[in-house]
Amino acid sequence: MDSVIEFSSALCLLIGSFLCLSGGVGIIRFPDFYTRMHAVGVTDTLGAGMILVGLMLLRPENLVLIKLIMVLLMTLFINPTASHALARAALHSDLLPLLHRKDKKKGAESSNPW
Amino acid sequence: MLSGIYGLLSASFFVTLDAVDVAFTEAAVGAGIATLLMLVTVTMTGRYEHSARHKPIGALAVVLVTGGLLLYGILDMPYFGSIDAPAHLHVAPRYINGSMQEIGVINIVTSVLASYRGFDTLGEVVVIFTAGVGVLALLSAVRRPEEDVEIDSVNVSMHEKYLILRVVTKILIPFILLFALYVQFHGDYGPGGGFQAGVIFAAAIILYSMLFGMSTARRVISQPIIQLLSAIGVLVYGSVGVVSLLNGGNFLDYNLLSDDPVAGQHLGILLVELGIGCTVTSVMVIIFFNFAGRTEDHMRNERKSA
Amino acid sequence: MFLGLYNYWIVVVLMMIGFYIIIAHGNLVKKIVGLNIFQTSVFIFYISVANIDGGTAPILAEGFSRYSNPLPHVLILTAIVVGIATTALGLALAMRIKEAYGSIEEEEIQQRANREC
Amino acid sequence: MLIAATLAILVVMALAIVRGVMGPTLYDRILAVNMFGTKTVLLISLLGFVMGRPDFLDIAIVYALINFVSVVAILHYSEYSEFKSGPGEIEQPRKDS
Repeated sequence: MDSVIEFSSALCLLIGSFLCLSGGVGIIRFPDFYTRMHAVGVTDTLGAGMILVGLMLLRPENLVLIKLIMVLLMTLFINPTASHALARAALHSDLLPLLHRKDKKKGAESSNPW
Repeated sequence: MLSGIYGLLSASFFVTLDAVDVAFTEAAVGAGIATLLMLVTVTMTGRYEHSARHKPIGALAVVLVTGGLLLYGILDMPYFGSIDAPAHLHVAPRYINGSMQEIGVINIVTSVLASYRGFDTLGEVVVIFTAGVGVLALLSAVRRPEEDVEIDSVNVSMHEKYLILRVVTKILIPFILLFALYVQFHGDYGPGGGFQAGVIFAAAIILYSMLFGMSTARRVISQPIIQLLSAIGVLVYGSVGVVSLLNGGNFLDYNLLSDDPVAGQHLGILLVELGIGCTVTSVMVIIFFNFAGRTEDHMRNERKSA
Repeated sequence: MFLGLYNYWIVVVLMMIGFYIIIAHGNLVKKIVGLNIFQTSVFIFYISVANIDGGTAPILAEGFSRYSNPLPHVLILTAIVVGIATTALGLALAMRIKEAYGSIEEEEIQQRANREC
Repeated sequence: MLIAATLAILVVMALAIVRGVMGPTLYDRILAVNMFGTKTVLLISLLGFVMGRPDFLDIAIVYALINFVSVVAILHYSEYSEFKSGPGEIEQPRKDS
């Protein structure tokens, strides 16, 4: 039983770090703000959740467990809200997504130096 | 010119160096409030600087020379993490060994802060209070009371803009306040205490006033009361000292507050932390309200003149 | 020899960055940012002095016998909060200067002050 | 496993800083700061477990909160005009990305 829990904790941590890493690659590689936002917004929440669940499975004492749950709830609440607010503010300030730009092909190709 | 990352980074740095309490404060203060104040100021003063640096070469020379001298001085310092460094040999072992018997508090930082070096901390609290007074003197403006209609119109426009943020914030704020109380009163057993709790309290109030408008917030949190509270915090701290004087001990000698010295210490630390929390919260709120109010007035005037 | 002292290297580099910003920039807000960086380098200095090999956070717990030095932690904890209070005061001054002179660049303020008197 | 996860988070934090410094528009920077904040929360909770003192979680909670407050603050104040277009060069968000 112990080894099952340990294994699942390690698995959660692994998935979480993989998601975070892919988010990190996303924020660098994607061509415009909204795609970057997508990469980060999606992976951040799930990755953070996975890592926190992985930590919970390590069976800490009660108070620590409660705090972990608090952190998890906060990330679940705050992350999507912040992403929403950010996207909304960007859209309202006339920052258009790549698709709506006239020079979209040029922009997509030349925007990314790497 | 925009970068709040710095505060975040230095806090995680402190965690790795075992300084939990410091990381806590830096997290709340350096990353939160400092960035916020910088933002408000930058909103008013403009984001870009226009003049080029005046004398880069001269400045660079001075900096390099000073840096070289400091590096030379560093060579005599004890190695990083060495146990027998002079800093660890004098009072620190006494604090670490004596904290449990003399004060009965697990968190040594709290016991040193509030009890062993209580007089220092009183001074710091007075400094914070003075800074609050200074900001009030510099930035507080006499403003006419806003009419209900105005507040309502601002409210409606903000409601559309921040609908989702508002809903989430309404859920979050009670938790933030609860957490601040936990930090305030759990300081004896874990990282925390009056300074941190005060900043978290203030952060909750600031969040509210940003999303629901300054005028609404001004109505919810009355300015005179906040100003009174900042003074009361200092007074609570000082009067704990005076009470121990009257009981025949030294200033801030908590042993005499109760029959049992350890219970007296507990009571003293609790009261003192409460005073610190009061002062820090209200000074931070005063600072933010005055900054934000000033900026809003400035913006309004510019819009009128334009 | 140098590796054992790397924490102080970081401190000095940070401190000099802050110092350079304070001297070389005319923008008052930037000067305050520089002061903040300078301040943080001092914080890091104290905290790294407090660190002990194999030590842990100074909260008594079972199973640990060696703790970091709590005294610098206390000093820096209060210094951070005092630091933000003084920073706020500095920024408030900068705002008043902007209102009075319409600028926060040192040279422009100087010019305007000269013109007025 | 804990240490591997910590290292991964550190790498991601470095990437976020790169985007924060490069970020052509203001919003890219805010995004990077936000991401950096959530990663710091994770880093602190992981570090607490790595070092065997999970008391540090309080700091992680504070971080989550403060991060939210600062993102809201940046968004709130970036709507004033002076914030975006100061004197001197004005950032053109549409040209580059």
